[in-house]
Amino acid sequence: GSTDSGSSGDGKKEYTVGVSNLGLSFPFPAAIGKGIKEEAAKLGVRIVELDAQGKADKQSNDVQDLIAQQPDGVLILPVDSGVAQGLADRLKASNVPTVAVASQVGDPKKRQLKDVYPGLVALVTQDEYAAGGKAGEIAAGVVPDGGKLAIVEGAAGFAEVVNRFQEFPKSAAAKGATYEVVARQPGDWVQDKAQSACQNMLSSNPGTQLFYAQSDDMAVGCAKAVSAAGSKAKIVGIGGSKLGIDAVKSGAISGTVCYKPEDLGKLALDTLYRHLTGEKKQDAAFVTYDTPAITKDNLADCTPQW
Amino acid sequence: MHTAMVGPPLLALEGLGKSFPNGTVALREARLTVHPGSVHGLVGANGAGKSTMIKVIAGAHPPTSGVMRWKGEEVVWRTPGAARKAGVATIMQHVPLAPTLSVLENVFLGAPGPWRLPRARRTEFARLLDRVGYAIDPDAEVAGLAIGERQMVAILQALATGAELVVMDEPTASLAGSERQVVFDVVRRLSAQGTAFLYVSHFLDEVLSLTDRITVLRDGTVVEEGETAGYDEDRLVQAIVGRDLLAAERRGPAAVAPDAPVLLSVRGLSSAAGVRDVSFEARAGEVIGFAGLLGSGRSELLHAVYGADSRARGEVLVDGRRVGRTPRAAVAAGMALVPEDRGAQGLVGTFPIWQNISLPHLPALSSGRALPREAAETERAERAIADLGIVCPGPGALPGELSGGNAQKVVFGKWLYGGARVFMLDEPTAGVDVGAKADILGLVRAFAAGGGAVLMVSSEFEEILAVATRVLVVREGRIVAERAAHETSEEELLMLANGFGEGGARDAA
Amino acid sequence: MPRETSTGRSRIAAALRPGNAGVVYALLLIVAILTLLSTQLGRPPYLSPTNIINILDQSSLIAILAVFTTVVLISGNFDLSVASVAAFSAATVLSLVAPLGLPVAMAIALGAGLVCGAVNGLIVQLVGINAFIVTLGTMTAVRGLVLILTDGRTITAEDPEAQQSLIALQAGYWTVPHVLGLLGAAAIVAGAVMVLLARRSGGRPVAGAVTAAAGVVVLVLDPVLGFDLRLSKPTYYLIMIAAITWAVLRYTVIGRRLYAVGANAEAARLSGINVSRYKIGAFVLNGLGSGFVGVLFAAKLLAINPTGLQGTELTVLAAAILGGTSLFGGLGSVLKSVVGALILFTLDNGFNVLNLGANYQGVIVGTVVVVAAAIYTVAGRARQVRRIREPQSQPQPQHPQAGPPAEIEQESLR
Amino acid sequence: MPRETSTGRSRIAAALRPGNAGVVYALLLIVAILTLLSTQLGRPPYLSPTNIINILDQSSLIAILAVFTTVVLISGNFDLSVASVAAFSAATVLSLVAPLGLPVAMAIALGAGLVCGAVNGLIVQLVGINAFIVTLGTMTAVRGLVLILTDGRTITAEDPEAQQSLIALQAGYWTVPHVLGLLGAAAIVAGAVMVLLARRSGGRPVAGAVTAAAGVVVLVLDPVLGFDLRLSKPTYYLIMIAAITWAVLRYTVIGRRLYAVGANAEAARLSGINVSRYKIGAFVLNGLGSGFVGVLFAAKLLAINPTGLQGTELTVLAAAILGGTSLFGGLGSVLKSVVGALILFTLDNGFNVLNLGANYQGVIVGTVVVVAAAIYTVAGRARQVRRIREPQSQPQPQHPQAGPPAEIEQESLR
Ligand SMILES: Nc1ncnc2c1ncn2[C@@H]1O[C@H](COP(=O)(O)OP(=O)(O)OP(=O)(O)O)[C@@H](O)[C@H]1O
Ligand SMILES: Nc1ncnc2c1ncn2[C@@H]1O[C@H](COP(=O)(O)OP(=O)(O)OP(=O)(O)O)[C@@H](O)[C@H]1O
Ligand SMILES: [Mg+2]
Ligand SMILES: [Mg+2]
Repeated sequence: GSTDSGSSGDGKKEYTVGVSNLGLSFPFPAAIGKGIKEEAAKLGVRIVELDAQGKADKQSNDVQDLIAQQPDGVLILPVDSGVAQGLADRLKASNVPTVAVASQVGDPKKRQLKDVYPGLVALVTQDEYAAGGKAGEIAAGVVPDGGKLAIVEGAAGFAEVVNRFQEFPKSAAAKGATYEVVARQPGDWVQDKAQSACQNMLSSNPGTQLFYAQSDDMAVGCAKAVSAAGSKAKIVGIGGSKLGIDAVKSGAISGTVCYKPEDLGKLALDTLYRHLTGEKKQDAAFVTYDTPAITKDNLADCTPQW
Repeated sequence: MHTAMVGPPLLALEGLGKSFPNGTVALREARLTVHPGSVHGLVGANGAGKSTMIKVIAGAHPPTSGVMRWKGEEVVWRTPGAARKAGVATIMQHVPLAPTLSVLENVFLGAPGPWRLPRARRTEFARLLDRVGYAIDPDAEVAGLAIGERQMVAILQALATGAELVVMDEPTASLAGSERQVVFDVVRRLSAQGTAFLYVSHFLDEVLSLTDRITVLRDGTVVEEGETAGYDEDRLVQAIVGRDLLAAERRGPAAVAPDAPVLLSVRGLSSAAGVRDVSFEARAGEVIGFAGLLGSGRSELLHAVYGADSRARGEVLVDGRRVGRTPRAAVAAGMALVPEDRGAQGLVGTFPIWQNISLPHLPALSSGRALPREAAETERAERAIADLGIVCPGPGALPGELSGGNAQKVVFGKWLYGGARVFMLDEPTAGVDVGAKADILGLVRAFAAGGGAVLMVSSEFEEILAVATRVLVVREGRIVAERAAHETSEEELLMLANGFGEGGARDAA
Repeated sequence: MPRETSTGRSRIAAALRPGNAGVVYALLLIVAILTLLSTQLGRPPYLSPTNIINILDQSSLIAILAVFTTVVLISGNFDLSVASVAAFSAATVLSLVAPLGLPVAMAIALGAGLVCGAVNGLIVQLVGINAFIVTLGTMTAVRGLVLILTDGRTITAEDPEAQQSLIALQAGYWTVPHVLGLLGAAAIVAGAVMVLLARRSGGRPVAGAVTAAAGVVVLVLDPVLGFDLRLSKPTYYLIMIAAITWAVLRYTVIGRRLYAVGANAEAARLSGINVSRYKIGAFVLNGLGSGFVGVLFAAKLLAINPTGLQGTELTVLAAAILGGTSLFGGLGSVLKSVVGALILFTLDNGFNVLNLGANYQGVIVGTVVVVAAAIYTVAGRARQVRRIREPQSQPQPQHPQAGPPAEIEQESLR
Repeated sequence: MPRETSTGRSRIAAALRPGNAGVVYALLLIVAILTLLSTQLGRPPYLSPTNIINILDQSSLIAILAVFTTVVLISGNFDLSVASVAAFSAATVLSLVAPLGLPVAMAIALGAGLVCGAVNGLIVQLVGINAFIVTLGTMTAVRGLVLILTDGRTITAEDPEAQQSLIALQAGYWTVPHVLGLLGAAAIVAGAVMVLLARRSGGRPVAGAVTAAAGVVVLVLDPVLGFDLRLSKPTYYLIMIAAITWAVLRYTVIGRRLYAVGANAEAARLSGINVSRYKIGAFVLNGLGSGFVGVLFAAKLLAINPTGLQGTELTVLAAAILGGTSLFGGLGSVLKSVVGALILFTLDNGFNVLNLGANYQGVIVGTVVVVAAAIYTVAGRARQVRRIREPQSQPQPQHPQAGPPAEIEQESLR
């Protein structure tokens, strides 16, 4: 880290923290960025926030530009776990303390979520696997006898597509509901495509009882298709976005899992800040927060943050 | 130089047939024999099949039947490259050049070898220009050249390959006097050195003075073949079109009544393109010829008058009313422009003939000026086809399916029936056969006689003198002289156009 | 001569040739294959009314964009900014609908689209910059505006009343009862008009009489068959927009001139056509159309996020070009572009119905697109060689290597 | 006559005109503004060596793609598939490097790129389908292959040895010591060659002598200034590729023919050029180049996810078109395309250095792209006004009997 960033009046050092955000035009990371900035204002930390626009190669360039600016620490929201590994190495080589936010660094196939990539101060994230499990629990609650399940996946190629599904059937089964997956089709994370996909899956599998959409946006789109087709199928989403919570409230979808990106951002910056000030030095720590399952019954537990 | 050659022919075509996939039979049982070192003329009306025959020779079209012998051996050229390699260089009628490359690059487009060698090519180019007696900037981009200059570049390209047979399809159609002379000199000089030429032209005087033998095509078949010495212009015309025309073409222009109303007046017209302070008037019934050299600005002048050059300043009045500075206003005021480059400026390549012809006056052929009546359009096209003798499969043909001269007639046909009164014709007879040329000149006279005014640019001063009542000489964007047609001569116009005043002194421009 | 230009019969025959209607055949082929596969695999019938209604509904918005993009392509330009503009107007309408009410919000959103189109058109036409780079720039810039407007968040229409008004715009189905009856009546009227017109221009009123007779037959059949047409609202919008645009392009002076402007702007200009007006007009129309589609998207989703619709511009262009529209202007048909869009959505729908793995969809879509284009390029060649063009020495080659229809002298190449 | 056509001087002057070098001026302007702003705002110095090295490094891979895409555009075609192909070859090399070792894996990855390019070229040229739709199809299909290859997950090079070999390919900097010395020596050699050539062709050896003399001066200065050039490896790759491609296009017959094929395929064909060979060749080269860039990406990121590089094709095209390459073929310069890429990355880097809010970047990038294009379109236009021959251009009549032969006054044309 550098020491050339000025000191404020009371002698406290003013830290400069670089944030390499995976994409500020995507609501979830944008909300994390918002949380970071709010916390930074409170802590008196200067933020340099770069937008990778969802491109791994741009993130690599951004990190290079950040290193050139010699910040005291970096928060990185990886576009891609594999690529982020190289970036973390580079940051480490430049002696910049780094906290990974929202997704894992290092190949998820090889590395457990909680086995944080060495060299990072910490990984601060929600547990995608656990969230998938929570969704499974909701499902078991609304379609307890099991039955035909259709999955609306995110865009092919995203790690979440796998992660958010992995625990779903297990935790549903643990509650006594076993599902037969009749269809898995991509909704590309967007409402519109998910609506079409659900429409089409319904017309080919009219008996579908449950849709698991891997994001709230897609769940909402799916709900429209379901109601338009006059089907009785239930829908479970994941994410806890405003759209999703509203849909739970209105009964369009049965439940969702509450992610809190702003809190996540705050938590991430705090973690880094305390490491920098020496208040709590950490090494490869796994920091997470609770993502509760939300249904009509406990709506109050989730204030949507994105 | 009119010595007939003996020995085996350089190129011989026998029983040549070519039909296009749309059913048009362009050539049937055609034959041709070109001897080494001779200049062979190929003539025929528009659509007779001359260009088709040339494309077959050049390897650009496969023939449907017949044999081709090159130096006595039967050959089949599947690509233009094969013909080039064998020693045949062809100048196509439609001057295909690469517009984004320089003149130099175009001239040596097909040159072999691994390097561009700009320096060596430059000296070679200079030598070529020297040999030919023409000057052009080797670095000029071809897209910026006037059509005549492009024609010269194509000629240079063909000559640069050092071919044994040079095939020229209407090389002089868009050239003015001096360039035309350059072409003649080249043909004469090179044929004296042993290069053979196959020469296609609608200028029969050229054909008669340049060639040793002549082949006449009509409707895709050879109707006559013989020594040039055995022909005179009348006989040749007879052979080509089967009727006598010369009398009509040579007829002098009718005089204009002095009290005829002024139809068009142009005052102080200047443009960024180089037109400088041009003023003139045209009365009803007048045909004004614009004489000048290639690049003197005649086209720019017409464009400025027509409002096609938006940066032109000055006044244009039709019937005493000011005309707005757009082609749209000009068309509305009764002006018509037949531009010089029919492919780029005259015709919409994706439209059939009938849609091209109706384009300028479409509202008039439409119900409520909004819904085109296709029957009326087709009818108009059929009328144009009949009036102008356009050789084509029907009004549904695309411009690309027409021979060069017939395409030109379609451009002309666009303006015939729309009630235009001021006709501006930029090289209207370029590439048009003798018969049709007479028809077009007749039309020009008819326009005038019907109370219209005609401004006609032509590089053929003879043609100007044949129809114009008055001649304006253009040089460097100005009008430098005015003559009554019956008081001047081709020689005088040439002098004036070259910047020599009456006394032979150079005008101070 | 083999070509008959203006009789109705030969024109219908011409329209049905593979070279002309290739994209339709490609669609039919795809549908046939999917129907077969879904039967084979024991899935529910592919050609069920519900599924057809779904496909039409799903493709309608993109197809509307494709219609307007086709107009721009015909005019000889290019527009990459449609998706950004649609997202922008969606964001606009969603932010304004609660305070201002739908009509005003919608007017502003449409206005925003129109302004974007006008900016494109003015820069392209008056400054003379290549449309590709201009619209790439405005695509980025307008997307930036969306980001500013949304501040990185999803915008939703929260007010229930506003939501209801938006939903009314888009959701639900209209049923046209007794379609056959209506069609029959329309045919009778059209036939009568044709007979009248033919009389006036002195032609034979055969075609009109036939049309009217067919109308009577259909009308009589209606009570027997009683076929009702139930389609989603966006499908009706699409049908209306496509039909009107098609008719304008096909039957009016404006349409003819648009084609002329796109095929050879200089020749059009010298024929007295105001080229700038048509070229800019096409952009403005496209902007307006994108704005409308944006509003429909907003109404459909009731939410838009800053990346909404990103990448759609390529889908739209693909639809238009699959439909045979030339990238070099002067050639194209809006109806075929609609069919192009249908092909793309039929594939997506087919994957969903057959439950094909996501990983394999890309390869199949790509291959089908190329093969579909190949089929009718090759089928069309047989006819195109009849329309061989003489190589033209134009300073600005207008059709340097345009798609299927501008094949120059291919015959002699092979 | 004011115009000396063949001296180096006027050619350099011509190359420096805004109409010609506009994109370079646009870049300089952007850099100047960014430097000023970063000083004003008290940010780290913009023109620091590190930052310059970074910008070059960051743009190099896209710039390499832009070089090859320019070749395709010059040949009169269009390629949207580059990013997919690069991702495909990156995935290939990453999956194969551990079992097979870098050389073999890299060869296969390059081969994959080449095959993709060849498929594009063959379909476009031999089937005759529009390049836009073909490469849109292959873009989708190849992306699908990437998905299948990666099974929807990120691929990483795990084996440390394999990682090291990949890193060696890409990471790190090469320092060229005493650049001035090298440049000087090169200039002396070049000068000597030029003198020899000029002698042989009978010209004046002035240019050569001047070059050599300049070389001596620079060589002498070197020990005093001692300037070392330290650039990242990809930057050197870019410099090499761009220089070679430029030289081939500029100095060889292959280059001229490529331009001719793109400008007017028919004219090229009639001149005996094998048009298909050049058009397909350009695609193949582009495929190979994309493959190479894919390998470099793999080496840089050591991982590729299935959506990696998505959307890059538009950036690459934007770079080429910003550099003045025509979409209609026959026009373009690879060096200017590189500058176009530099503009785009300079902006990105500038935003990072200035810490400009993400919301405003899109609007600025879009505007800058359009304005940059506008500046030099308008500047280029200014030189195309006069068409008519001017008085001073009268040459000596060579054929008095025919009047003074024509010659065009070039100065007034531009
Ligand atoms: N590509 C083509 N497709 C169909 N028909 C064609 C094609 N090219 C030429 N034709 C037809 O072949 C006939 C001969 O045309 P050609 O170009 O050889 O005439 P030409 O003698 O050169 O005429 P001109 O003096 O006008 O140049 C014409 O009827 C023309 O319409
Ligand atoms: N688009 C253009 N860009 C640059 N220069 C041009 C362009 N078009 C023509 N020129 C140049 O302008 C000059 C004048 O051509 P113009 O067509 O005005 O001649 P003209 O007097 O009409 O003669 P002609 O009709 O016989 O060609 C030519 O020398 C040509 O080099
Ligand atoms: Mg001809
Ligand atoms: Mg002219």
